[in-house]
Amino acid sequence: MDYTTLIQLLDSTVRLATPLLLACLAGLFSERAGIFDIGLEGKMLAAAFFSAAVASLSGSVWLGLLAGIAASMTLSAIHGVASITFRGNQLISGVAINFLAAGMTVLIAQDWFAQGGRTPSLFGGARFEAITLPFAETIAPLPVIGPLYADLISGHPILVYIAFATVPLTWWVLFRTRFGLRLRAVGENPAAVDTAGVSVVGLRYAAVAIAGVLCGLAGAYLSTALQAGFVKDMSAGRGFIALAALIFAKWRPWHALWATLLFGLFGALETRPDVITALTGMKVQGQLLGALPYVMTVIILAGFVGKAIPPRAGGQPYVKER
Amino acid sequence: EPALIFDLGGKFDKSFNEAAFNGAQRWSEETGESFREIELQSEAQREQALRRFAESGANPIVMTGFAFGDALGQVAGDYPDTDFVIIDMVVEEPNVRSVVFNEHEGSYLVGMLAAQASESGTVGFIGGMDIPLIRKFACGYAEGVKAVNPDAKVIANMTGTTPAAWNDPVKGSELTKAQISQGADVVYAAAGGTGVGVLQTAADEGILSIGVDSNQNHLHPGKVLTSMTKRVDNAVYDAMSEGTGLEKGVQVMGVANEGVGYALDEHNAELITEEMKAEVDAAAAKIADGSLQVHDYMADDSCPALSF
Amino acid sequence: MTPRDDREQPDRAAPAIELKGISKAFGPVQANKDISLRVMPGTIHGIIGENGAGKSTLMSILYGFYKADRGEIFIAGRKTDIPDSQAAIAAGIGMVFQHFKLVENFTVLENIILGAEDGGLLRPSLAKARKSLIELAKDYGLNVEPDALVQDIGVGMQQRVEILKALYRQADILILDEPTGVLTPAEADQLFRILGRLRSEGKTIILITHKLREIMETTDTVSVMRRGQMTATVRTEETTPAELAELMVGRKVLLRVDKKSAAPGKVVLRARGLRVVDDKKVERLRGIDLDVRAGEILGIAGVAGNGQSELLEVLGGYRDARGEVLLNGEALALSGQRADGQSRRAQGIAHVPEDRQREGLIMEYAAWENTAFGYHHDPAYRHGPLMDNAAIRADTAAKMERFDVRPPNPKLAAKNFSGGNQQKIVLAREIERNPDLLLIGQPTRGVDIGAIEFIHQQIVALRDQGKAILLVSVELEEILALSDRVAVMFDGRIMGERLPDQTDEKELGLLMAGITDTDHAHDLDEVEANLAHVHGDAHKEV
Amino acid sequence: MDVMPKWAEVVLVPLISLLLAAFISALVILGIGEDPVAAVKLMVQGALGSTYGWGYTLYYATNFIFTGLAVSIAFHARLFNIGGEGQAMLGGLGVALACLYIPWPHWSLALLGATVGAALFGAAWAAIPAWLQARRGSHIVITTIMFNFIAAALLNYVLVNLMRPKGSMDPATARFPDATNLPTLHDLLAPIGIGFSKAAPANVSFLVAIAACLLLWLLIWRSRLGYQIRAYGFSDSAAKYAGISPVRITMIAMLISGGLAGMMAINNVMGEAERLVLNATEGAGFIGIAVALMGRSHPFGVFLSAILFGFLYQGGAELALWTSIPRELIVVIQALVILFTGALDNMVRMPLERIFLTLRRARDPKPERKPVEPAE
Ligand SMILES: Nc1ncnc2c1ncn2[C@@H]1O[C@H](COP(=O)(O)OP(=O)(O)OP(=O)(O)O)[C@@H](O)[C@H]1O
Ligand SMILES: Nc1ncnc2c1ncn2[C@@H]1O[C@H](COP(=O)(O)OP(=O)(O)OP(=O)(O)O)[C@@H](O)[C@H]1O
Ligand SMILES: [Mg+2]
Ligand SMILES: [Mg+2]
Repeated sequence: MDYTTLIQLLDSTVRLATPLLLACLAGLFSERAGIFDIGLEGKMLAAAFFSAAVASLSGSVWLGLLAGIAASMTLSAIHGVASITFRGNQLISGVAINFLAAGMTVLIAQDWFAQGGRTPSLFGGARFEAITLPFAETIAPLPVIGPLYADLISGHPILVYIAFATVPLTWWVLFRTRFGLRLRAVGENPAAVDTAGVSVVGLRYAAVAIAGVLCGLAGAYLSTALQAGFVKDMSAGRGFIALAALIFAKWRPWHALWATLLFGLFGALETRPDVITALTGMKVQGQLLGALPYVMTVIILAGFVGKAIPPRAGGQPYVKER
Repeated sequence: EPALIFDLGGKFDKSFNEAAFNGAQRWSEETGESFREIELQSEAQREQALRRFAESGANPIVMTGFAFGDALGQVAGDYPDTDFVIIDMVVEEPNVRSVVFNEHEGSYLVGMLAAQASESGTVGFIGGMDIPLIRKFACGYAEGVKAVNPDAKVIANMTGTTPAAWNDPVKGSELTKAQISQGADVVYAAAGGTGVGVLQTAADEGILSIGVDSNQNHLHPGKVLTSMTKRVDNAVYDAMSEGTGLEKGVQVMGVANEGVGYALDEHNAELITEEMKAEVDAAAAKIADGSLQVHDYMADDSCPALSF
Repeated sequence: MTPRDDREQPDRAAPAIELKGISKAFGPVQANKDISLRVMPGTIHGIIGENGAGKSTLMSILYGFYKADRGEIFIAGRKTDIPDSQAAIAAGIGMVFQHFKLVENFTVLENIILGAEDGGLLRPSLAKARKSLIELAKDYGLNVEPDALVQDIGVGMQQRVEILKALYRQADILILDEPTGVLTPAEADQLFRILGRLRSEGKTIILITHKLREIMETTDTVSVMRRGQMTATVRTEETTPAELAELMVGRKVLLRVDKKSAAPGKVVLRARGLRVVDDKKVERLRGIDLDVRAGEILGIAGVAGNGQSELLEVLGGYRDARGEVLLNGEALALSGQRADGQSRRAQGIAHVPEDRQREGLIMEYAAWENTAFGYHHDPAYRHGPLMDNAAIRADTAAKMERFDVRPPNPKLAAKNFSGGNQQKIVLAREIERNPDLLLIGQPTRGVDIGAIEFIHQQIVALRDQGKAILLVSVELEEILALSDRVAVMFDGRIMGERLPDQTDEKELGLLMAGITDTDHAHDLDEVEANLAHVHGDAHKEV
Repeated sequence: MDVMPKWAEVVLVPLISLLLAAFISALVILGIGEDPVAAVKLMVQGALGSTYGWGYTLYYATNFIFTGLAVSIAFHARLFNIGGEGQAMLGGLGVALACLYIPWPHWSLALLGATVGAALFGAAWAAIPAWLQARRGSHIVITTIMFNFIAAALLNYVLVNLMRPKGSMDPATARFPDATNLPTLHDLLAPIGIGFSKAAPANVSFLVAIAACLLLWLLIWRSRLGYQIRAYGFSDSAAKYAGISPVRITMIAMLISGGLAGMMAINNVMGEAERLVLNATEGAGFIGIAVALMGRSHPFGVFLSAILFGFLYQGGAELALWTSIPRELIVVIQALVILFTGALDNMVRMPLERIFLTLRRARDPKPERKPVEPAE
């Protein structure tokens, strides 16, 4: 494998990892606050549709982005009402949200555009364009560093940079701010937060809302940056891979980055059977590569490679009065 | 009242199913009559849709896609008075017309154009689901490429192995980028909805693409080299026009009877030079009169021009 | 104990706390009924009452944890709305809950600032808290280790963290809910010294406890609660323990068990070198040797959490151990397939577990289903491949009759029986099995006086039939009243054995703190050092 | 003390939740510019108005009974088996192997063999997540989700590379031999003089599903194993005390669950398609969750709610056929049913409890010691 191929592969990795990363960080906020979220997939899908739909109708990708975030946050709100206010089963709520998004997106798409669950193709200002970073062209001819900067680091839509910037931001918020301290506490022992005079409900809603925003970004990225429009079920299980990455990352922001990059790399390798053949010396089944993130998650979960301990109060509604 | 059943890709896949829809639409506009239609959502619905239409008196019933073969084989016998038309598959029942296309011939022609337009000597092919039919496309294409430039490299990828592979533009887009990085400057997408992502990315990245089934040149004017047209629309139009009592048996649509070909219109006029056109048309003529045999992958499950 | 003569009675001042007509229901359970209470500033006010009387509920309402259905709260004479703990903290109230409210994997410092941070960033808050922590520690002798994780420190220190949390928030009113339940007598003494110190600074303290002695020695006034109501409030000086006990249960109390002296026979249970290591790799039992003979009750005393539960679990068959245990001379499996409750029952061991709601019963199961619990493979309960539900119901009815379970309805779910009756269901199930060895943990926890008498009689009767009984209880009184021999456990070891009539609570108390040498009885440092050990923490106190 | 009488908990709460879901669904139909009343009429007519409709309704219901029972038995052990989909896929593989590679003399024997194959494969697919949960404490929800994806990839590989007949374009197995074709309800009812649509796919596996309901009822409420499973589900600490092995119960409950999910394949693979295609399960494993929630994990409840969902599916297919309402409407309705009966049930329960409490207070002033009938 030559250097150009490597850069291309990594470039593809970055593109494919971005939605995973955003969704993974969304899950991180939610689950750190004690709310399990298997509805990442659904939120991402809803955001993908609404951002493409509104971008297509308005011609502005930014309006689309807002709409996507709003859609994702609406589902977050449903999840919050079910699992925080009414103390329902968070897993079941997540399942319902995934179905709701899968159905509603197609239903609305059909109603608005009558194109079999698609939005029209986006162009011009209705899409996120790649950004060329400063000096990319000047540096490009340099060996090694040139392609690295000009091809790999430069030339992504803004959402990619936002996603990567969210990692240190998440770390800082969680571990360096009051809000983060309280958020982590509420996922470990909500009663401690409650008796310390802080609202458990408020914190959990805040966490779920942040998850909504991040899933919104992830969805918008899929349909308005990575693609030029929405097609049904376009999240294609990425929400579940993000969930797997979250466990893989043991609920830590920097680990989440590495985990999603790894899963992104698997995706990138799937498009390069020639590279895999060159590397391994044999033909690797596409299905195996596709299933690899899931298999690895199971292995991690089995505790053979370091144990993943979820936040202690995760998944349980905070019930004071029986 | 005739009926049309679309396959899982959906009516508006900008490709195969959409071509069928256009044919029906044309018939409807010309005759002022209406037709029934349904987009399948699930496997179990195939037989159900067939029976439902048959029982409600729809005739003829046209269906798009080889996946109906099994269901139609089951159903056709139960409704001897209903005529069925299946596209892309041969079902040997007395009340069935099977329309099959020589996609390898059309693909051969666009393969020639690809090789002529390519500056790098490397061209790409992106298939949808990895099935013999799509390999047939790929194989004809590769043969066409090699006919023009024997040293040309053809990179062929399949999107996946599930029906989802027909509808995964994200992956189509990544595959395109991967092929571009390997030097491809023309890519041919035979991948249903996935092709939308391929054409989009090719346009974004400034290389040429080749559409499939319908004429997709208009999607990105000046960026789509041509489209391998598979006149599903004609097949549907013909079937509906003939109406009840249409002619049964196997109908082969090839270059000879303009069932397949390549698209030339105002959107790609500047991309196809006179010489290119002349050379391709000459080949087409030879295919039509039988003096040029394009290899059909499905005849023996092998491809001399390309290995999968 | 705290000096009492130097205290000031601020008679004229407004009460620090005044509750008027507080009521609270949890679904169908009326936990507090129209409760009124006044506590004067600068005093320690005790609250006593049986389990479930509603003490914790009342205090949680004052602290804003629960919202009262009705009633008013006045703080320092001013009507104050306390919809949540934030309001309570603002009103100068701090509370140390019966079950601590700490974030286990946070440091002590992080727990202290949680909810009381200064500004949005953590660093300044932590620095400030560290400084004031040092001062508070100096002023009150509340030593803690700021950077230790809470999960790594002992309960004693955890409690200090809780008190510091309240003081850090500048509480004037401090509520302590059963603070001594997890402490040794020496640790409790230290706590009361701190409370005395706080009172002398004018702080108001409410102390919930079950121990009449603590009330008599520490408080200025005391309230008694029963069945959700406040039955009396009296000045401590003007009352007696007997009177309080009577107010508590509503009738004269006579805590004595009539029993003949034991006639021990052959050794039924012999344990040698029992060791248990838990999931966190902490050694819970560190080589236990004990014998229980037929026809005797061996009582195991000790502060909760010193390995008694683990001992019962090992013998009951649901915790793996190393070492050797013989029952009637035959070895019991201590790990693997045969180490389970089913095998133990087959071998003649019955077990009344410490926690009837978590272990002894399935709360959602009807009484009859619970009667079969653990004995569901009994051929008498079998009907072909299925269970013979009719037979089980009939058996249950008979057992309920004999043990006077009320209401005697086998179809009622366990959760709908009161605590005492739930305990009787478990006892009936286990005792009627006529075991060779009965393991029994906390037999009367949360059970009213009347039922206690009955239960004690049943245990003694079983002993008199020549059965071996291993009794674990944290109530020293109960141990002394029932046992023929007493063994004291501390830190996973047996510290010594005594005969009940040749020892007293004081000596046992020292053994419970791990002190075998009575000369060092007052050396608190040793007690502390020992206690740090109890909870298996690696960190030493500052 | 239970706040509400049992009938309210078992009937009233799900019913009100269902009505809420129906109400929102009606709003959705209005929202896309269609007439909800007409839609419902069409659905009822299409799903229940003919033996043909019934045939499809019962066919779908059969799938859902199996997956619903699968989710239910796991629920009783307080395990959330979200992997019914993958287990049913593997069950299909079991059926395909049994039907294709063993020469059965008669359909009844083939059904027996295929049932065993389906149950074995489904159970095997549940076994690993179960073992990981029991032994290593890995959250079964996550592992079963992962196993759904792995199942899809595995099946894909098997169908595309191993079991696809040569030259076939479809990633599907060959058609099963005629001897393995199951009689449809038409075939079964004709001898007793009942005319049932020949076209509908409902077949003898519907009867197997009913038998499974009965057996599961016996298992859960009459057998020692069921007693232990429920006990473990209510309280794992108590179960340990009683000598009920958590590992054993987790394994057994999940194996039964996986087996039941796998058995769905005798209906859709053997009874309907008569060959194994990719994605034969079409989400029935997930619908099992909704069915179990609606049916309160009781086999009879599961039966009823499976019929309801069968109705929704067939009715929805009819809608798609005769109107321009996309079939996704059914996915939305399904989502709403799961949401309201599963996740938002407290929204209904809390006010109801308050009403019953006030009613009871008004009726008798000393409510504490009033006995209620036991939970069954
Ligand atoms: N959160 C709750 N939800 C429902 N019922 C509760 C709750 N907390 C307490 N109860 C019930 O309220 C009653 C009073 O409980 P409370 O905890 O106040 O008693 P207590 O006097 O503190 O008892 P103990 O001495 O055991 O601590 C009991 O019947 C109990 O079951
Ligand atoms: N969590 C609960 N849920 C439902 N009912 C409860 C709950 N806790 C207590 N009860 C009901 O409240 C009543 C009082 O229970 P509690 O345990 O406080 O009894 P008690 O008065 O202390 O009697 P005993 O002395 O026998 O323990 C019981 O009849 C019981 O039915
Ligand atoms: Mg209490
Ligand atoms: Mg009680």
